[in-house]
This record gives sequence, C-alpha cells and structure tokens, in this order.
Amino acid sequence: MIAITTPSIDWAGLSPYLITLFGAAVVLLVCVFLPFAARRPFAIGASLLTLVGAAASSITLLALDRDPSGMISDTIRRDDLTHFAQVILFVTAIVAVLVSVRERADKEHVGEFYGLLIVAVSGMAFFTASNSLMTLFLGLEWFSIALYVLSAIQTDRVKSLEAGLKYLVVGSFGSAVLLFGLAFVYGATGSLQFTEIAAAANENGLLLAAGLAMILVGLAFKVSAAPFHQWTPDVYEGAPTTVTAFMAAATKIAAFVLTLRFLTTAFPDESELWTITLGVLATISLAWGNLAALAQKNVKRILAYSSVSHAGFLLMPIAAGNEIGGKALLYYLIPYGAMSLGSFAIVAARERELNREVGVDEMAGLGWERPLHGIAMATFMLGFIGLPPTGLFLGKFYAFSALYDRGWVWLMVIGAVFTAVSAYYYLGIVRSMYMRASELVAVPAGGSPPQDRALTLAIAASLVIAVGSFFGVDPIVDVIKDAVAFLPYPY
Amino acid sequence: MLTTVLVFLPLAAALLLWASPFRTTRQAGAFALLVAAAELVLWIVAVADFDYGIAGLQHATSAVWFGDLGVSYKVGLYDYSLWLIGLTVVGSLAAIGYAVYAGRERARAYFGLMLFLLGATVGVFAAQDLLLFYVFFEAMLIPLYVLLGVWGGANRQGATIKFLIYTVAGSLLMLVAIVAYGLEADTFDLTQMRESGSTWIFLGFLAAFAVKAPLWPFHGWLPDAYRQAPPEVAALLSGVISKTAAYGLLRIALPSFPEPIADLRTPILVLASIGLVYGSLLAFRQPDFRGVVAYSSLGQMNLIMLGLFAFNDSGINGALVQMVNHGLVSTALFLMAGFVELRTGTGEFRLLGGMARGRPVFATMLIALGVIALAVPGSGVFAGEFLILNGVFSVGWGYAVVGAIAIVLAAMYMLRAISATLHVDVGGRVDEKVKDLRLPEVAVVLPLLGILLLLSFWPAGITDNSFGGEPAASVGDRFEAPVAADQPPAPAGTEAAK
Amino acid sequence: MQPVLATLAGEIIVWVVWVAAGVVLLASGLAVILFSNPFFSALSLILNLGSLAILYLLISSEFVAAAQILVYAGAVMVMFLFVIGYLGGRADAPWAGTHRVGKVAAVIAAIAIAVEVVVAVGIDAGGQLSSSAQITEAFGSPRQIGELFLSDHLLAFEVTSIILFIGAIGGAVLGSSARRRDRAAAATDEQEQAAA
Amino acid sequence: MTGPGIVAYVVLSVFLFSIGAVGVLVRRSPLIVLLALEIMLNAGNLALIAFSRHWGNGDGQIFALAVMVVAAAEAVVGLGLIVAMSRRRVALDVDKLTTLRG
Amino acid sequence: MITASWVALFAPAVGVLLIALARDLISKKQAGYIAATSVLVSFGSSLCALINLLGEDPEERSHSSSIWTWLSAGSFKVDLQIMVDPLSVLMMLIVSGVGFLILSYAVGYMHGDGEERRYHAYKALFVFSMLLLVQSGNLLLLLAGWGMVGLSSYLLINFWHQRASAVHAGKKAFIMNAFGDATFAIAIFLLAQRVGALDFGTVFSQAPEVIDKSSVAAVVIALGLLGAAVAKSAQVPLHTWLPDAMEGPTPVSALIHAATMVTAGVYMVARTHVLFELAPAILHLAAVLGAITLLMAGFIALVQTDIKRVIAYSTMSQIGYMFVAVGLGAYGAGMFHLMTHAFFKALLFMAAGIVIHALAGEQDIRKMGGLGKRLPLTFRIFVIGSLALAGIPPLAGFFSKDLILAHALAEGVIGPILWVCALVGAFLTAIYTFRLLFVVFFGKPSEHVEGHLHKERFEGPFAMMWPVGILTVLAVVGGLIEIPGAWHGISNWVEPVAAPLQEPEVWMEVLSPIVAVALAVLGAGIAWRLWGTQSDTPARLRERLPQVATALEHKLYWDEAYDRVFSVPAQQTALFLRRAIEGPIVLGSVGELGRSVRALGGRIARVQSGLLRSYALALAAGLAVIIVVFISVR
Repeated sequence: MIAITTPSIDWAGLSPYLITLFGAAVVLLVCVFLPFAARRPFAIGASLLTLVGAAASSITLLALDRDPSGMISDTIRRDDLTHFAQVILFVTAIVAVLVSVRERADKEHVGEFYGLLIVAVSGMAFFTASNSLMTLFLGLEWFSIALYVLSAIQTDRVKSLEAGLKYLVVGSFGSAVLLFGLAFVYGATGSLQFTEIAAAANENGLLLAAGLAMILVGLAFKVSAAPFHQWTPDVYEGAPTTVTAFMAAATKIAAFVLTLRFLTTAFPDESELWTITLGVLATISLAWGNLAALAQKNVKRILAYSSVSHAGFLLMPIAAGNEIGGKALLYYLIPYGAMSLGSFAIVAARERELNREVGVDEMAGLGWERPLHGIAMATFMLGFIGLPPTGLFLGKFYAFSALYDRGWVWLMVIGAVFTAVSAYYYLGIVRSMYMRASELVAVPAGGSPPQDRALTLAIAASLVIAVGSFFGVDPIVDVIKDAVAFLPYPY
Repeated sequence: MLTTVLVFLPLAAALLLWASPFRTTRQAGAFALLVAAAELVLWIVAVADFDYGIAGLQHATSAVWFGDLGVSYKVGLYDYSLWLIGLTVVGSLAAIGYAVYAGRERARAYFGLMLFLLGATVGVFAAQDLLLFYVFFEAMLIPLYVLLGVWGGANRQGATIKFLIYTVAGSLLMLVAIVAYGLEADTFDLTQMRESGSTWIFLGFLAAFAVKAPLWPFHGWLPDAYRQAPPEVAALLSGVISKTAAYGLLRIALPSFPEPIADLRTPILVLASIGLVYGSLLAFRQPDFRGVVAYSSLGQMNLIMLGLFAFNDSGINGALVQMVNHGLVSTALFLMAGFVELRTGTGEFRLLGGMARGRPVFATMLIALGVIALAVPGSGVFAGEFLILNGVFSVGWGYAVVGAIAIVLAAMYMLRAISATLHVDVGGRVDEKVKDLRLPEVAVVLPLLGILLLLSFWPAGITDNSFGGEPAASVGDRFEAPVAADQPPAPAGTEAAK
Repeated sequence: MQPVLATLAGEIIVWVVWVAAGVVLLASGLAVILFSNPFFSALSLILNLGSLAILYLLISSEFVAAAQILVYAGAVMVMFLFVIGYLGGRADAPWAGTHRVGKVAAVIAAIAIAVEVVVAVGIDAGGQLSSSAQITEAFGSPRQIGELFLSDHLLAFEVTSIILFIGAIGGAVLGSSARRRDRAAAATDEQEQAAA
Repeated sequence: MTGPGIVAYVVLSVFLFSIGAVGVLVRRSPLIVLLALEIMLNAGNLALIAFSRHWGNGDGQIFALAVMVVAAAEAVVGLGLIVAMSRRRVALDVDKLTTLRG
Repeated sequence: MITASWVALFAPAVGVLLIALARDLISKKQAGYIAATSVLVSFGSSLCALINLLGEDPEERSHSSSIWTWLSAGSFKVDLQIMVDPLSVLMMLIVSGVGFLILSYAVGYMHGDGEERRYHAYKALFVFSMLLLVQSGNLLLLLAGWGMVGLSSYLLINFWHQRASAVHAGKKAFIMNAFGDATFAIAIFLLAQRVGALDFGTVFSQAPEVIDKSSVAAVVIALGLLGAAVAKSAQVPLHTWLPDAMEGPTPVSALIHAATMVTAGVYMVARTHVLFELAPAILHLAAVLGAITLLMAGFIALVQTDIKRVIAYSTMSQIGYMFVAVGLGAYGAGMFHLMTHAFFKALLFMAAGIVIHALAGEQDIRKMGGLGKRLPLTFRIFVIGSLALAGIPPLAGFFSKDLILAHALAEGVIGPILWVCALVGAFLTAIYTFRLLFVVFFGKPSEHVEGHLHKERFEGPFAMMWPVGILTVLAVVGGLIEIPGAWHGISNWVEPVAAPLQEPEVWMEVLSPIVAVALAVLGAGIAWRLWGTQSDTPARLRERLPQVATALEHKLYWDEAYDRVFSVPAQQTALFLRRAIEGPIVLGSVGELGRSVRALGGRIARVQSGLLRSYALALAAGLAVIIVVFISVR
C-alpha cells in the first residue's frame, strides 16, 4: 500500500487543547444524563477542573521554557507566546465560569453552555498557536461559531437572538473576507505556512497586497477595531452578560496575540503597509469608540464602546512593529482582560440584583451598597482612563513607549487626547455609583440577593490581577520578554 | 527608608482604615488624625536628620520596578522638597482636623481618602523617577475626585467632571512627554536625566503642570472645584495640590529643558503676568468668600510661575517661599470659609457681614490671615512675593511692574472680603446663633497661623536651607551642562535684561 | 498532427465548458440574491454549487468537485430547503424597503472591491500568475487528498471535525423545541422551590 | 494546462464574491443572507482551488474542503437561529432587528 | 545700646502678644496698661540708646546690628537688621514718647467701648511697626515696617467697623498706601539689581558709584521712593485717604495720622537722601508736591466743618512743609518740624478728642460753639495748640516752621517760589486754625451743646488729662531745642546722617520769621473778623464765590476724580473680564467643547443604526478603501 508518513505528534504540546476538548465532551455528554438539578453544579465543577487543568498544563509548558517548535507538520506552534496567551485565556475562562455560577436564565442548556464555553476557549488557544493560514481560519471559526451560539443561547430573550444573528451574519461576512484574503495570500505565495509565506513573498505583489488588505479587515473585525467594530456594542449588549464578559476579554486576547504573530511572521516585507494601516485603524477606533460611548446609557454598551477604543490602544503596539510593541501588547492584555471581565462581572451582578438591564442610572448607589463591587468597578473605570494603580496605566505607558520607539508621536498624542475624552463616560459610571443623591438610588428588586461567593471571588480576582500587574510588572515582563523575543519584528 | 515610610505610611494607613471596623467620624477621624500626626513626627525626624549644606539628594531609596524600560521605584528628599512635604503634612493635618470637627458622612471612606491623598502628595514630592512621579501625580487625582464628587456641594457633579477631565487631559499629554523624554534619555531616573532640546516634550510637561497649577488661561476647572469641594478639600486643593505642579516645573521642567524654556520663557511669563492680574481682578468681583480665595489662588500660582520662569536665585527661592506660604495661608482661608459656612450655611457676601462684633477670635484670625494673604510687607507671603518680583525684575522690568500692580489689587480684594464678612451691617444669615470660633476650630487653624507668623519672622528659614543655598545653580546644574539662564542679581553694573 | 488536433479540440471543449459553467455560475449567483422567494434562491444556489463543481473539475480537482456535490448540494442545501419549507418560504422583494442609499452604496462597494481586485490580479497576471505549475495525474485525486489529510494537514482534518461538532451542538441548542424548554424550566423551578 | 488560465478562474471568483457580498448587503431575509454568505465562502473556495492548481500543490484543495465544513457548520448554526427566531415570533427581516442600536 | 534698641523694637510686640494671649484673663483697662507700659519700655530703651549715642563722637554714631538673615536668595541676603543712629533714635524717641502719651490717654478715652483690648493691641502693634520702620537697617525691613504701619492704620481706622464710612476709609487708606508700597518695591528691585544688597550702609556707599546722577535708574529709584513717601504722608496726589481716616478713634488720629505714621515719608526721604540726591529733580519734585499740598490743604481746611477733618487738612499742610524742607535738602529742618508737629498736632487732636468725648461723639463744628466757658481747661490747651500750629512765637511751631522758611530762601533754584508758597500757607494756617478756635470755643453755646454737655460731666478723667498736660508743655517748649540763628540742636544731631544741602544765612533766619509771624497775626485777625464776631461775612463770601466754596467743600474733587479714573475702571474691567472672558471663554469654552464633543458622540452613535446590513456595508466599504490604498501605494 501507500506509505503515509503521519507527522509525529507532540502530545505534551497538545495537552491544553486535548484537556479542554475532553473536558468539554465530558460536560456535554454527562449533563445529558444527569437530572436538571445536578447539571449545573456538575457542569461548573467539571468546567473549573478542566480549565484549571488546561491552565496548569500551559503553565507547565511555559515553565519548561523550550525553544519554539512546530507541531504536526508545523501547522501550529509550541512556543512561549502561545503558552502565555493560553494561560491568560484559561484564567479568563475560569473567572468567566465563576461569574456564570448564578446566571439565572437558561436552565436547560447548562451542559451546552459550559461545553461551548470550554470549546470556545480551546479554539482561542488553538487560534493563538496557529502557524498556517488554514489553522488560522479554522481556529477562528472554531471559537467564532461557539461564540455565535453562546451569544444567542438565551433563546427566550429576543435581544440574545438578535445579538446572535448579527454576530453570525457580520462575523461570517468578516470570515468570508478573511478567507478570500487568505486565498489570495496563498495564491501569491503558494504556501499556507507563515514562515514560508514570508520567504516566498516577492516585491510588488499586488495579489499579496490585496490579500493582506482583506486579512487586515478580517482581523480588525475580530478585534473590533473601528470602523469594523459595529457588531460589538450590539452583540455585547444582547448576549448574556457572562458571555459578554468572557467574549470581551478572551476574544481580544486571542485575536491580538495572533495578529501580532501573523503579521510579524508572515508579512515582514509588507510591514510598511500593515503598520500604517493598523495605526490608522487605531486612530479611528480611539475616536469612534470614545466618542460614541459618550452617548450611551446602557453600561454594557458603554463598556462595548470602551472595548473598541481599547482595541485602538492595543493596535498601537502592533502598529509600532517593534519588540517593545510585542511586549507592550502582551502586558496590556493582562490588566485589560482582567478589568474588562471584572467590569462586566459587576454589571452581571447588578443585573441579577435588580432583575433588569443595567443602565448608568441603575448603577446608582452601588458603591455604597456593595463596597467590594464599588471599589472594583471604580478601580476598573479609573484604570481604563489610565490612572494608577492598575496595570493598564503601565500598559498605556508601554504602548506609548513602543510608538515612541517607532517615532509615531502623533499616535501617542491621539491616544492621549481621546483617553481624556473617555474620562467623561468612565467617570459617569463612577459618579452614578458614588455621587448620586440617595433618592435616585435604585432599590434592589425583591430584597437582598443571595450571596454570590463565586461572583465575588471573580471580581476580587479581576481586581487583584488588575492591581497586581501594576506592582508586579517586572516579573511579568520577564516572562513576556521571552515569550515575544523570537518574533521577527520589522522595526 | 525614611522617605519610603513617609510616603507609604499614610497609604498603608488608608488601606487599613478601609478594612477596619471604624465607622464613625470619631473613630475614623481619630485614626486619621493619629496617622497624620505620626507623619508629622516622621517629617520632623527627617528635618532634624538632614544635611542642609548640600544640594544633593538625601534619604534616597531605590528598587527595581519596571526594569524593561528603566523605570524604578526611587524616592529621596531634596532640601526644598522637604519643605513642601512639610506643607503637605501640616495642611493635611489641619484639613483632617477640620473634617473631624465638622463631621463627615461615610467617615471611613472619607478619612481613608484623605490619608491616601496625603500619601500620594508626599509621594509626588519624594519621587525621583519620572514615571513614579507621574504615578503619584495621578494617584492624587483619585481621592480628590471622590472627595469632591461625594462630599462636595450641590453643584459638585459638573465641577468634578470638569476638574478631572481637565487634569487628565493635561496629565496624559505629560505621559506622552514622559515616554518621549525617558526613552530619549534612556532612563527614567530623575537624577540621571539628560537635558532635552525638544520643545514638544517640554510642552507636554507644561500641559500637565499648567492645568494643575493652574497657569492662566487653563484654570477653567478651578472656580467650580474650589467652590463645590468640601472646604477642607478645597483647602488642600489650592494650598497643597496646586504646589505639586509648581514643584514639577521646578524639579523636572526647569532643569531638563533649558533651550525650550529659553525660547518660550517670554510667552510663559506674559501668560503668568496676565494670570496674576486677571486672577486678582476677578477676585475683586467675586460674590462669595471662596470665590475670592479661589481667584486669589489663581493669581498667586501665576505669581509663582513668574518666579520659577524668572529662573534666577531670587525668583526660584521666592517661588519656593511663596509655595509654602501661600499653601498655608490658602489652606487656612478655605478652612475659615468652612467655619463661616458651618455657621451660616453660605459664603455669599450679601448674606454675611458684621461678624466681627462679638466674635473676636474669628475676626482676629480672619484678619490676620487676610492681611498675610494680601502680602502685607513684613509677612512671609510678602517675602515670597518680593523675591519673585525681584527675580523677575531682572528678566524684564515690566513683569515686576505688573506684579506690583497685583499687590495693590490683592489689597483691594482681600480687604473687600474681610470687610464684607466681618464689618458693617450684620448680614441676613448672621444671627445670634452664629457663635465665635470654638476651641477645636481654633486648634485647627491656629497652628497654620502660627507657622505663617514664624515664617514672617524668619522666611530665611526656608531660603537659607534650600537648594544648598544656590537656587539657580542647583536647579539648573542638576545634570552636567550648565543652564544659560539669566544671572542672579549681580553686585554691580548689569543692565536689566531686555 | 493528431495530438495537436486532440489538444486543440480539448482546448476548445474546455473553453466552451468553462464559459458555460462560468456564465451559469454568475447567473445562478445573481439569481440567488435576486429571487424574492427563498426557495428559488436556494435552488439557484444548488445550481451555483453545481457549476462550481464543474469548474473544479476543469482544474483537475476531482475530489473537491465530488465533495462539493455530495456535501454541499446534497447535505447542506437539503437542510436549507427543510428550513425554508418549515418557515413557509416567506418572501421579501430584494430591492424593496427602506435604506435605498445603503443599497446603492452596497452595490458600489461590492463593484469597487471586484474591480480593484480584478485590477490587482490583472496586473499580476503578467507576472507570477502567467504560467501555472505542471501537475501530475494524481493531482486532486482522492488519494492525494487523503494523503495530505493524514500527513501535513492532519490537524486541519481533526479541527474540521471539531467545528462540525460545534455546529451540530449549536444547531441543536438553538433549534430545539421551545415547549420542551418551558417544561424543563418549570421542572427545575419546582425542584428549586422544593429545595428551598 | 488546458483552457483558460488561472487568472480567469480568479476573476470569476472575485465576481462571485462580489455577488455574494451584494446579497448580504441588500437582502433583508436572513435566509437569503445566509445563502449569500455561502456564495462568498464558495468564491473563496474557487480562488483557493484555482491557486492550488496554479502552484500544483494540494494545500488549497484541503483548505477548500475544510472551508466547506466550516460553511456547513455556519449554516447549521444560522438556520438554527432562524428557526429559534421564528419560534419567538421575531420578524425574519434583518432591517427590523434594531432593538440593539445606538 | 544695641540691646536697648532691640528691646525698644520688640517691647510693643510683646505687649501685643500678651494682650492677644491673655484675652479675658485681664481686664480691658489692664490691656491698655500693658500696651502703654510696653511702649514706655520702648521709650526708656530709646532714651538709653540716646544717652549712649550722646556719649559718642558725632561721626561714629551709626551702628547696625542684625540677629539673623531674614531672607536670602543665593548671594543676595537681607538681614533682620536694625540701625541705630541719630536719625533713628530721634524718631524712636518721638514715636515711643508721643506714642506712650497717647496710649495712656486712650486708656481713658476708650473706656467703655467694649472692644478695647483689640484697640490697645492694635495700638501697640502700630508702635511696633513704626519702630520697625524707623529702626530698620535695610530697605526691605523699612518696607516691611512701612507696610505694617499701613496695616495697623487700616485696622485702627475701621476700628468701629459697624460704620460703613469707617470701613471704607480704612480700605481706602490701605489701598492707597499699597500703591505706595508697590512703587517702593519697584525702587528696591532696581536697587537690588544694581547694588546687590539692601542694607543702608552698602546701599548708600555703593549707590553713588554704580548709579549715575540723574540717570534713568536714579530717577526711577527716587520716584519709587517718593511715591511711597507721598502715599504714606498724604501728599498730593495721594492724599485723599487722610481726611477720611479721621473715622478712626481720635487717639488714633493723634498718634498715627498726625504725630507719627504720616510723617514717615519725611523720615524716609531723609533716610534715603543719598538716593534722592542722585536724582535732584525728584528731590525738587518732593518739595514742589509739598508746597502744593500745603497750599491746597490750607484752602480746603478753610471750609471744612468737621473738627477732625480741619485738623487733618492742617496735618497734610504741615507735612507739606516738611516735604518742602526735605525736598530742599534741609533734612534737619524737616525732622525738627516733624518733631514739633508731633507735639502740637497730637495735642490738638487730644483736645479735639476731649471736645468730641464731651459732646457724645459730635464732630460737626457748626453744632458747637461757646465751649470755652464749659470746657475751660480744654479751651486753654486748644489755644496753646493753635498758637503753636500757627507759628506764634515762642511756641514750638514757630521755630520749626521758620527754619524751613529760612532754608527755602537759601535754596537758589525753586527756593524763593517755595518760600512764597510757604508764607501763604502760614497765612492760611492762621486763618483756619483760629477759625476753628473761634467757632468751637467762642460765641454762645449752641442748642446741641446745651443738650449734650451736662454740668456733671467734667472734661476728662485724670488718665486722659495728664498726657495732655505733658504734651502741652512740649508744645510750648519743644521748639527751644533749635533756635534759628542761635543754636541748632536737631540740625546738628541729624547732620552726620543727612547733611543739609545748603545753610541759610542769618538774614534769612531773621527775615522769614518776621514775615511769617506778621502773616500769622494777620490771619488770626481776619479769622476773628470773620468768625470771632458774629458777622455774616462768611455767608456773604460763600454767596459771592459759590464755585470756589463748593469746590473746596468737595475737597477739590480729588475723590471723584479717583473714582472716575481708577476705581470705576478697575471695577468695570473686573466685571468685563468676568462677563466677557471668564464666563464665556475660559469657563464656557470648556463646557462648549464638552457639549460639542458629546454631540459629536451622539451623532456617531446614531451611525450605529442597529441595521445589520449597514454593519456589513461598513466592512465592505472599509475593505474597498484599504485595497485601493494598498494597490496604489504598491
């Protein structure tokens, strides 16, 4: 017969994916056979176990500190960048699961919910590792489809369905554009693998340029950079808050890490094109996100637009295209992820407390009623502006440093100006929490809600990460340094 | 180590307080007072244990913080920053004392924030790393924001937002400048920075400091913030916090950007002169007590700017003396305004008046503070103004003439405020229930007045023990190359510049 | 002579087939978006997919062509038709409704993209796209595809299964009966009340 | 290679892509939008296979097969959503899905 | 001696502190005693200093002492420094001596006021400030004392702070003086820049070397100093605050606005004569301003009806004489007149105070009359004071005024004109002085007097009367310390510090008094004719010259002019800035910017229409743009 040389399989390197997929399968299947009452505790426990295991395996891989290598015919990579991103992703997912513990709606799809959540994070982990156009696309669809379903999973809520459909249609549109771009890059270079693309790219390849343009649009869509961000507020508002919390943090982490890897590895010769494009997109995102947020009342929408503006900030270090940029990006994602997740978690808490959607007015009095939530939310909001002591402050500083290293002071100034604009809406939330006259304070529906230790733990964890990354910046950056050192930065 | 303790004692105490079960003003306030008093003791220890002969950094501590970009935790004391820390500690002590006396809702949060503010402000004066400086500079904002927004007056919300957005905008531009400057110099250690010739970087720094100080016309946040804040917070804001901006100019901008400053000095001096007269004129037409103090602060801060940018021995020393003196007097005056408001519920002149009769202690204190504030010759404020104007005179006589006009205007607005509060007809809100100052109130303000009087007798206590005795040289020569600024008043024969 | 003729004839046949397939492809594509009845649109799409399969055959991708017919036209489209049938094939006029400006802009944008990319491709056509690689008989055969799937693209193969799995779960979650959910929810509520 | 050159196939794919895009952009029925999305993905497939032929390696074909699966998965989820919406009596008109806006 | 001087300086300050700290522990009277005692200590110490100085060679009578550096900036240092020399000791004696008498008087005068403690503390504070002014050893401390006397003056003028007019007068005084402080400061800046130091020794020795005579710098310095002197001494054009300052309690008027503070300008010119002599034109300007003031004040005093205001105008007029003197370089003469004026003017004010006291606060002379019989002792005192003021020999005013006249004749350039002016002034002085005397004490008691002056109410307690007695003696004999043509006690004493620029010859010293006394007697006669006998001439004069009378009654419209030129524009500028700049631009722009940014945000948010298709369209359009850019740059 024909001798097929199957590639050697690095089981250790694959362990994070295998653990998560196995866990997801267990959750999905076992839940079908369990009585309703037992499903939720089991699903949560199993999910946490799975995610902790996955995180542990990623940390182990990170600690092993091996040289970067390819796995399975070099279609995905096993390197510290991947593992670092995976650690953040899994931790994000753990916190998201904690947030979800008392999610009211949807008692039936418990198994599916947690299964999809784990599958999604698994897909993101895979996405960050991808090293070929195909794994890239498949990874993207892997977690995207899971997220489409998760967004729409509260099928009895019209908004959830609407969000799901919007996400699906616009997301698929973006995917199609990305796919077309990938096809063109493949057409221009004859290869799917990032490094081979870089090697095969010839000067003045219009095909490659057109392909790159479409890829940039597709990726910009995924990271919700303006003007391709428009799905973001709608989906964030409509999706179940737990999903939004997870999605906002994790999608950004995965998409940005991959964007960094992909663009630097595959398109070093086109760096002029993509850095400037990303710089422009960063500018538009900052402007659009911050300005549009000014007009919002719904807290989830505000946070969604805020995430658009932060996409702008996160694009800066990639646009800088230098090693500081790489480090800055990775560092920025840690406090940003935690703060984003944490702030949505607080919104979720408030939603459950009041049993209605949370606008700025609904936040009134929160600071005094729930001191931990209040302090955490205030810290996140002020941190988003860039006030110490959250790591985001250092993240902005890092990103600015990368830009300065590149010589793009203009973008720094734009970042500074729009951050000042953003202060208005972030402060609006803090103001509502602490500075409202008492008669405006919304009274919790049906008395005090049950204690939600898991949620409190989640918020506390976010707070600790957000603030801890400020004080412990040096050890974190030590790890990051190794994680991004190998990328071939154009500048 | 001492410096670190100075910075972190109040911060740690704030966290401790928030975690504590102290809920009432009495408990939380007493705790805060105790901590502030301990801070004062620490400061006195630092003052005693300081070598004033040299202009260098003392009690320095440093540790790695953000090694990748050369940012470190580095704190230390210069002789002049020591005085500003003293101002901070004393001012905060008085403010906390006031709050304990007046009573504050949600006392635990309130006093924790006050302590946090104290620690952050001390941190600003002690930081010897650019980014650390920025961190403390911004960290001050958070407690200020909450204090203003939660415990402020009826129109606090607009005031708060305006204040924060203004300052954040300035600060972020400074962050850009810090990045540029630090990466250009390849370190963020303030003691090892190199001079920069970049006007843009300088403007970035100036943006933050001009807003915070504020330099005219960047004071849009000031009137509302000073009016709406609780009196003791307004006191700190105008007395202490505004000085951080002046300190920033002194510590960072002046040594680092000799060429841009040489280029931009004239416009800045002109703006400051305008601000001085402008603030004084507007103070003259304010309908309320706080408005007068607020605009007078605007004028005074611009005066300090004049001194700093005169950039000679006299100007710099004068700016420092003025920072301390104005800090104390402004703090005290806002607290006095608070006492008035506690009694009458208003600070508006048309509802006040005639408070001197039967309230001798209040009247005496207010008059004493008022005349010091208007820089009656012989007072410490006068000493500062004199040095500043003397310094700026050798840069251009016109500035000194403007300053001299402002002296007259200061007399006009301050006497008006005193008269409108104390004299002539008894105002609508001043009835027999409005009593004289009580002992705790006196205890809050009297120390400030005492220090002011002491500084009136011995302003050289500051000037002799700052900058190692050579202001322009020690500020300008912090790095290798000398700064080609105007010479200090020479013994003979030099023509007035310009 | 003979080989030349044969080649020429082959060339002509291929051209004819290509043109026919291409025209059907675009026409059926347009039909998909122009029919107001989703049922006809879906049928047009099947036609579209078929003509694509023919094009695939022309460039020696037999396996993909087969998969196209079997998987796509055979499975996916059937599902579409089921759903359309279930929903009753409600129609909407393609160009009706508000947001006229949006529609014009949409067409302009699409045309712009098409023109731009065609220009890009056209300019590059003289370069690297001018001559394609020589291929062996094995190209595009199930065997070659199978080999690739089990060697270089083993991972992709596995991942597609995961995606399909997700799609299946998603379809089940979203499409499952509402009545069942209500019953289930009620059951859980009762249990919770009992527990409390 | 016989017949038209690879460029012709690519151009064809571009037009197909545009047609699909127009479909997504103008149609209000989510069903037809889903069909248009299928067209777009197939346009990508056509390009992939054309380039695969051009370079003479099978990577593009594998990719195209994978994309088919992805398209199927998307379609399943999309159809599931549409069904769920019709159950909830939500109008099947994307122009009426404007609860979330602003 | 140095120690004594320091004691003299700080004793009143200690008094202030004691009164302030003791508060209710001491009675109100005791507060007064503390204040008076502290000033007495100053006086005693000053005497010690005087005795010590007398024992020294005239050329070596200048000592300076500093306790610590007051202010420093690099190499520039200003010490807390006093200077003990004949000039300062003379002033110390006048200030603490007259001060002690008036403080003692005030204990009785202020009895029953209610806020006496404050009063006595302010008074002691004033003496401290004044001593600081006269003792300071450098220009900066001089300025400090200068400002602080202004402050104490302010505090005392509006001591009765319920009276709007008093408060207004206090502010006015302070602000006009602040203007003087400002010009003083500018002069100091220039000096500091040129000389690099501010202590008198260095300044006076270095200034002539580094500043050319009549150079711009010299003129600016002298002008700055003159501005301060003019403001403090209420000379034209900064004189309008003094008459208003009479709102203060009468002992205040006596001490501050007659005897000491207002003459500080004279002292300062004498002290810094080196700087003035570098700009002779300015020195002459001082003399001219003095002459204008003495004439103008004399005329205005003719029509004033407030007893204290008449005396206040008289004070301005007399200080005008002193300015003429120092402006002509006759520093000794100026100081001499300063001293005698302190005696008799304080006396007049105290007598006026007794009158006002007796009439329950009434100050309008039209409501007085015939008091001579009711207050015989006061009447006699007043007569002595008036005679001294009018320069009738052998009272104090005669000698000092005539020394000034003699010096005026001796100066060659503007002297003769000034001499004529001064003589006219002397004539006017006699008229208004005797008018006051006749109107208040002669004729029949008015209804008001009848109504308020009770039999049992005697002229004043002993506490008030003994200081008056001492001052009466001094007003009588004080002039004998220097007799023109015979011996020059004061001139010689002051000479080592400030030598006169010219020496009058004997004929001048003889001619001037004869003419002056003749004019004074004539003036007294006219006054008798007009007001001593119940004639209707004043009324007819008033009808004949209505404009003149109105103008004089309105004090020549200075206040109105200042209102129009400074006060109103300043207020309007402030109002304009507030309405046109601060409101709309500085504050409004922020709000406007915020609003427009938020409006922009709203508009952008509306782009988010919720329409799925438009989201995809944005994607497609963005893609089209990016591809175009990419293709075109490639």
